[in-house]
Order: sequence, then structure tokens, then C-alpha cells
Amino acid sequence: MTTSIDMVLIVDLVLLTLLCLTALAIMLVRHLFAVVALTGAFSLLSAGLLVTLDAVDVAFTEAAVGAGISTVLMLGTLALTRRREARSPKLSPIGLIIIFFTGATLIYATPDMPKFGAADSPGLVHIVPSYIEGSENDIAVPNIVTAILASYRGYDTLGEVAVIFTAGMGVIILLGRRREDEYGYSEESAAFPLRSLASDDETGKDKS
Amino acid sequence: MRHHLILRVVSKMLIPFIMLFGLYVQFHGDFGPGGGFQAGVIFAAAFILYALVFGDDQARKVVPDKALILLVPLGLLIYALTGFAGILLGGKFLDYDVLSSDPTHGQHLGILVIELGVGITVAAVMISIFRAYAGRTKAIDKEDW
Amino acid sequence: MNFILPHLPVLQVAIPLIAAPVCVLFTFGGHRKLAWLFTLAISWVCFLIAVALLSRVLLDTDISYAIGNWPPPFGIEYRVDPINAFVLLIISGISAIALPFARLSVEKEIETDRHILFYTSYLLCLTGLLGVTITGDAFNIFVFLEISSLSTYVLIATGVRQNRRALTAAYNYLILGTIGATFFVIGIGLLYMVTGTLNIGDLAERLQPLSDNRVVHAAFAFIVIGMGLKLALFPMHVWLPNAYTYAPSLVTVFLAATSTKVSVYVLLRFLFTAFGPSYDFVTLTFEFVLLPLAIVAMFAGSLTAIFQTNAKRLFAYSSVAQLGYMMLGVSLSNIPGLMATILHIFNHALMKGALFMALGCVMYRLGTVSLGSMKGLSRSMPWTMGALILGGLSLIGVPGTVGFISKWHLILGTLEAGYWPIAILIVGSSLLAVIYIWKIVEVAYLEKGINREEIVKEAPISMLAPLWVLVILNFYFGIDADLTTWVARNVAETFLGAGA
Amino acid sequence: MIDALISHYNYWLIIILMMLGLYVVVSRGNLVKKIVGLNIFQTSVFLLYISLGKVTGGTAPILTGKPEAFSNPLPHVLILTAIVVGIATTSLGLALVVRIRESYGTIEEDDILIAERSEDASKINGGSG
Amino acid sequence: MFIGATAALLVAMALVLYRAFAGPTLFDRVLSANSFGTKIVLLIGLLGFLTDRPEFLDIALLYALVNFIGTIAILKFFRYRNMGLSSEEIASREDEG
Repeated sequence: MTTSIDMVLIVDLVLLTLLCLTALAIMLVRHLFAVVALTGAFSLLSAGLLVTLDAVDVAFTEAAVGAGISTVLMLGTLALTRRREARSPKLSPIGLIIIFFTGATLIYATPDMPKFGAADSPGLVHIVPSYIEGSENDIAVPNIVTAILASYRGYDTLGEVAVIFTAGMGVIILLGRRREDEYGYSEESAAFPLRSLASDDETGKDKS
Repeated sequence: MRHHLILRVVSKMLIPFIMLFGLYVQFHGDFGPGGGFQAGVIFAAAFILYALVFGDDQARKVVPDKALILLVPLGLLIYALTGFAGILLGGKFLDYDVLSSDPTHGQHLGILVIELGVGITVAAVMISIFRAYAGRTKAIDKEDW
Repeated sequence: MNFILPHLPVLQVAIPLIAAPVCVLFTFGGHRKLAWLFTLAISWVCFLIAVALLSRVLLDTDISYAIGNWPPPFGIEYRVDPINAFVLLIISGISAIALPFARLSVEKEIETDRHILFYTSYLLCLTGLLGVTITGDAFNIFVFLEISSLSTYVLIATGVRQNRRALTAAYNYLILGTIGATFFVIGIGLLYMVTGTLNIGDLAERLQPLSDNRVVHAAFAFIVIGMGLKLALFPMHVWLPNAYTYAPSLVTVFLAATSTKVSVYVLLRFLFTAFGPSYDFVTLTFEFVLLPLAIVAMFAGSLTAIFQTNAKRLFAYSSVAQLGYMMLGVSLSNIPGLMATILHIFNHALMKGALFMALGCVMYRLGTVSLGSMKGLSRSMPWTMGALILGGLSLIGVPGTVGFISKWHLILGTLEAGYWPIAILIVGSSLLAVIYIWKIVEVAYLEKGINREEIVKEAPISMLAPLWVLVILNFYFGIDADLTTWVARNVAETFLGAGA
Repeated sequence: MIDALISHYNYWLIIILMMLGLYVVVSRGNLVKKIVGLNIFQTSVFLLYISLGKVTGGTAPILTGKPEAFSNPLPHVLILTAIVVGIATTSLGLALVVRIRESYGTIEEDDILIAERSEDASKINGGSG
Repeated sequence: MFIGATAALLVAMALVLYRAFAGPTLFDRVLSANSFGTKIVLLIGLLGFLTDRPEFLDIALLYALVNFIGTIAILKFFRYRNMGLSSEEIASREDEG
């Protein structure tokens, strides 16, 4: 048994390294189609990593969303935009400063973090035992994640559905088909007849 | 119709199984990995596959835009109304214990219903989003690859 | 009624949340006017609930509502105390006043076939802001923050009919807003790592013995920066001017009056309730980070505002300066300073609401709000321009207006903290506000523009009425500030009492 | 030191990933690539959460009847929500990119800035327009 | 045996990933994305056996599915540069090719 567990940890390490390399490749590659292909691979890799970290539900979602929906969306965007980054990547000093501070803050914090894989980290001791017990007795649902998701923190999930709903409405507002014929789409000039009188007008109307 | 014959046949055979898998994920979420969100995505994937292989107009015949705009809010309504049902039956918001005389059974019922709501909204939103992108006329034709 | 009363906290959020999908159903048949009426009714219901909640927490005790009937650290808790009841009142109140104004403005500024979904997004934005404010759970804040943010990006982008820059403004806000929210999530994750809880009350307790823990310090930094991005703390304000300038008038009114205030509230909640000023790293942040940034924001915002030629952009930069005042009050961390911040959250909502609403009226008639186009406008639109100037006076802080009340307490706070030079700086930056308000007076009243009396008419009464309600409130709470100061003192004492 | 390095190696690699993602967001001028960067950044945060719940020798938090050590399920729930938020943001961001492309004819930040500047310039030179 | 298989898979994944990065043609990338997906499916199956949790196969099933649809989307996109074609358009374009 011990060898197999070690194996899982080695897989974990290798996958994480590959993940970092993929991210680096995404950063360097200019061909946007390659970026999409690599992003798909990135999602699958992270999903594999999530499986090794025991987060099967999350891996399930990440695969469906990251590798499936995201890829299709990005392709849809590429179909409507251009396929190549115009400028070769250059070093951005502001970016370097920002990531330096972000990274430094996190690295500063790591010594006090609970050890990776520790069974006595506060998260496991404080609330979670009652969740495990509760989902066995009160809710009687074997998948503890479902029990927490749908019942203990069901309100978060309601919010999550609202988020998806918001995104759907937003995309329809932005990209939905116009139905000029149904409502009689009024031209902008008709809406603002006095705009031409304005002496110091802002230019640049939407040309779509 | 001459080309892509294999793709068409395979897709036609596969789509019912994808939907079956979607249903399995939807209702088996209590026992294994899965749940409403994942099932919704799988359902949407089946429709997206159909639209990709058989064309956007055919897909619109299967699920018309009007049906979609009804389904998107429906899932969220189911979820939120389950919450209100908790209040009306004398519990708190989203309290499933009161949904049935037996609290454990109530929990099961609540989880089943809300997961269904999640599934409906997610599937409808994903199809709408895909359709919004696909329905946009192409802006450019030839460019460097 | 007794049946509903215990559920008021959750109804405050659940009602607009369920209203949003219902609103979509108006697309069948295209009932645009009904969708507006529905949104208006929901806003007023929210406002009444907020009034009920505030009166209950002020006269009685704090309310805790366990959603799903799971006791607090296990389930999600809604916790209402004076401060968030006050913020809830501001959000729903502004929404209730702004919506009567909205109909004509939206008719003109947004594509006709998008109106119903626009109102849906608006309801979602309202839901998100109310949900962030009322919840007592750290991760739930993130979820509702994202509901409000995502709908805000969409709402800003609907300004595309006026100017295509609304799209880039929304995109930039999306990128920066998401970075901010992700930083916030990192902070929450780090806190969870060392405490094992997400409930803010529980968090505060379990953080007590951990003041030397490096993870807590890092979490604190991430939360402050994340919220700093969301509330447009200088120099993280770059998204704000364009977002306010190119959004439709209703959206600008609502966002300027509520959205950044909610982020200020979340920051306050973490600074004072979860961490508390007893920690060294919190006081050090106050003194060496927030205080200097607030002062720079006050001046940079006001100075940039002076050079703007677009009135909306001018007031957007002035918002950056006003947020500087709020953060200054926070960083003093004494009772008058904190009172000033809380008063200013309320007062700034009143004055920016009035100012952007007046600009909405100008937009309705002229289709532009550039200063050049407003030449001599006082003759054809006397009520609108009058409201604009009165709102401007409040922004400057002339005695008798709400702006004076908050600045007065801010100066008291600086004096109590012994920072008298800062008191002088506050007066100095108010003088800068005089300059940019004067620019508008000059253009609208003194310059002779094209004679447009015949063509440009005064804004319609349905837009002027809510505008003047806000202007009158600006003066009412400026003269009789007992109620607001009482609430603010109550809140400030809760915070500092809880932290000490 | 070596001990600290080994016991936190997951966190170190995730921090590197986070920095890479954030760098792509702030430094790249291509609007699609910025969104991809945002995805990487968010994914690294997901991994941070999941890592803190991992228990060595533990297994996925699904009850099997056998007494076992489970990994912490709470971060999993939180991250499920966060993934949904992430895809919602991505889809909205990409929709905005499509609209920007239609309006400006480009998805490069620099070109958009140039277009906006020339608009401003023509406004000043053109007088009333 | 499982360990050997896992190691081989990881090496293969690294190689495929390099192909996705280096290209040079689009088909290299499509192919590498597709075969990368296959390898992840295999890896998850293996991990299920390594940790005694055979229900991981559910996930592997979903990945295979997503991989299939993703590849079709990519190829469709490459062939027509559009994803919203109607059935007639698909038929007419096939005649061109």
C-alpha cells in the first residue's frame, strides 16, 4: 500500500510540473490556436491533478467546464476574431513587480502553513468531522461533497446558479441576435436628435 | 451529405448515450462524483455535438430559442422556490427537513429537486451561450494561420 | 405578518433573486413597461424590508438567521447588525429612488430589444450587493460579490449605444474585478487554512491566538488588496473612470451610489470584525498604507477631475477622491473617524446619486454630457442644472449639506488622532472640489451657448422628481443630522467595541 | 529548510503557477490571452484550496462503509462554486472580446488605445462634430 | 505493473505536450490535444486502481466524451472557421471541398 501512495504523490508532483510548463508555454506561444489547444491540455492536466488530490467532484466539473465548454467558447471567439497575437511578447516591468509581491507574500506565508497532506490541519479538525458524521446520519447521502453542496451550504449553490444565470443573460445581451423587425429598432440618431447640436461631442459610436 | 458520413452515424448513435450518461450523473450525484451542474454540462454537450454535426438550424428545431429562454429561468426558479417552500412549511429558507414528515427523506427530496433545478439552468445557459457565439455572423474570412 | 417577520433577513436577498428569473418571462410578448414596473415594485419591497431590519437592529438586538436551519459555523448565516442594516438601507433606498427615473432614461439609452434583460441584470446586481452586505459567511460574500460584479460588467457594456468605449471599459473592469475577487478568495482560503472556518464571527474568535501567524498576515494582505481593487482605492482605481463614464445613466447612478460602498463595507467588516485593530499588523496597515493612499487619492482624484471635459468622467474622478475620504476615516480607527466613513458612505450615495441623475437628465435631452455641450444650459434646463449645482455644493462640503457633516466628523477624527496637518489637507482638497464645481457653474450659467431654449426642453417630471428628492435629502440630512449621526455612532462603537 | 521545502512542495509549485497566470493577465496586450491568463490564475487558486484539504493516505470524500480517512470535502464544495464563477467570467469576457472586435476591428490593447487616441484627436481638431 | 504503466504514461504526456507547444502545423496541435486527452483518461483509470476507487471510471468516461466533442469542435472550426453553420451551408461547403 505504501508504494502505491508514494506513486500517487509522484504523479501529483509530475502533473504539477507539467502544469507549470504548460502555463509557461501558453505565455510564450503567439499562435492563438495553439493557446486554445494548450489551454485544453492545461484543463485536463489540472483535472487529473485534482483526481490525485481526491477531489473527484471538482475534477469532474473541471473537465466538463475547462476542457469542454471553455475550449468551445474560445474557438467560437477565435472564429469571430483573429488567430494570432499581433505583437511579440515583451517583458512588462509592472507585471514583474506585481507578481513579485504576490509571490513573495505567499512564500512568506508558507512556513506557517499546515504541512501538505497533514491529517490534523485546522480545516479537518474544526467543522468537517460534523459534516462527515451528518452526511452519514442526518442526510444519509454517501457523497459528502453533495451533502455539503446541496444542504449545508445549499445557499452558496443557489448563488452559483444565479451566477450562471447572470452569465447567460449577459452573453445573450451582448451577443444575442438582434430582432429589429419585431420591435422596430430605433436608430441612434433618432434617439438623440439634438446630439448634432452639441458642440463638443464625444465621437466613436458603436459601429456594429 | 456524402462527406462526414461516419461522423454523422457515430454522433447519432452516441447522442442518446451521452444523454443517458447525463441522467446518470444527474441522479447518481448522491452516491458518486457528479450532480446537477456536471449533468447540465453533459446535456448541453450533447446538443452542442448535434449542432456541430447536423447544423445550427437543425439544432434550433430540436430546442427552439423560445424554449431556451423559458428553461434558463426555470431552473433558478425551481431552486429558489424550494427555498421558499422551506419557509412556507414552517422551517427556514432552504430547510429541507420540513419538506417531508421524515427529515432524512426531506433532505433527499430537497437535494433531488434542487439538483434538478441546477441541471436545467446550467444546460439551458450553456446551450444559449454556445448559440449566441455560433449565431454571430462571421467577421472575417481569411487570415493568417 | 408575524409569520414573515423572522424571515426578513433572507427575504431581503431572496426576493430580488427570485424576481430576476421571473423578469425574464416578460420577454414573452415583450412587456417592457411591465418589466420596469416589476423591477420598481421589487426595489420598493426591498427598501421596506431594509427599513424594517434597520429599525429592528437599532431598537432591539442583532439578528442571526441560519439558512437551511444549520447552526452558524456549519451552515451559512445571515447576520444583521446596525452597520450592514444601514448599508442595506442605502442600497435598496437608492435603487427605489433611481428606478422611477430609470424608465425614460433606459428607453433612450439602451437598445429596445434588450430592455427586459437589462432589468433582469439590474435585479441581479441588486441581489448581489444586498447579499454581500447581509451575509455573515466569508465565502458567501465572494459568491454574491460575483453575482453583482458579473451583472455590473453587463450593465456597463449596455452603454455601447452611446459609445463603443463602454465595451473596453467593461472588459477592463472585468479583468481587474476578477483579479480583485480572486485575491479575496486567496485571502479567504488562507484564513480557512489556519482556522478551519468560514463564518466571520467564528473566524474572529479563532484568529485571536494567531496574531503571529504568517498565513494570517498574508491573508490580510490579500483581502485588503482584493477589496482595494473592488472599491477603487488609489492606485487601483484605473477601471473606475471609464466604467462610470460610459455606462448608461441609470447604471452610473446605481453603481456610484452603492457598489464601491459595499466593497468599503466588506473591507470594514474584515478590518474590524474579523481581524480587529488590536493586531499590530492591522494598525501598521492603517498608518503606513491606508492613510497615505487615502491622502494621495483625495488629491490625485480631485486634481484629475479638474482637467476633465466630460462631466461624468469629472465626477468619476471625484468619486476616487471621495473614496479617499472614506479610507482616511477608516485608517484613523477612532470613533469620529469611523463615524465619518460611515456617514460618508451614506452621504456620498446621496450626493453622487443626485449628481449622476442630473447628468442623466442632461444625457436624456442632449445625448452627451461633455462640458462643451452644456454651455448656457441653465436657461433651457434650469431645474436640472440647479440640482447639479446644489449636489455640487454638497460635494464640496458647504455647511448645511450632508457633505459638511461627514467632513466635519473626519476633521474631528484627525484632530483626535493628533494629525492636525491632515485636517488642513482635507480642507485643501475640498477647495479643489470648489474648482471643478465652479467649472460647471461657469459653463452652464455664465457662458453663452447656442440659443437652444426652443429645442432643448427641461427634463420630464418623472426624471426630475427623483432627482429633487435626492437633492432635498442632501439638505435635509445636512441640517438635521441627528438620525444619521446617531446610527453612525452606534455603528462605530459596535466596531471599535468589538475589535478592542 | 529542506524539510520545509519538501513538506510544502505543492504550495511552492502552485505559487509559481499563480505568478505565471497573473503575469499573463497583466503583461499581455491580447484580449483573448488575458482571459486565458485569468483562467490559469484562477486554476492555481483552485489547486491551492484543494491542496490544503488533501490528507496523505486519505481518499475521496465518498462514504463507502469502511472507516477511512477522508480528504477535506469543504474546499471541494467551495471550489465547485468557484469553477462555475470562473466559467461565467470567461464566457462574459469572451463575449465582450467578440463585441470589441466587431467595434474596433482588433483585439490588441495597443491598437484599441491608438484608435481611441486618434478619435480624441479628431474630436479636438474637427471642432464641432 | 501499474507503476510502470503510470510512469510510461507520464513520459508520453510530456512528449505530447511538447508537440502541442512546438507545432508547427495546426494538425500537430489538434492531434496532440486529442491524444493528450486520451492519456489523461488512461491515467485516471490507472489512478482509480492505484487508490482502490473504481468509481473514478465515471470521470474517465466523461473525459473521453469531452475529448471527443472537443476534437470535433476543433476540426469543424478548422474546416469551416465557423461553428454556427446551418445544415445547407455544411452540405454546400462539402461540395466545394
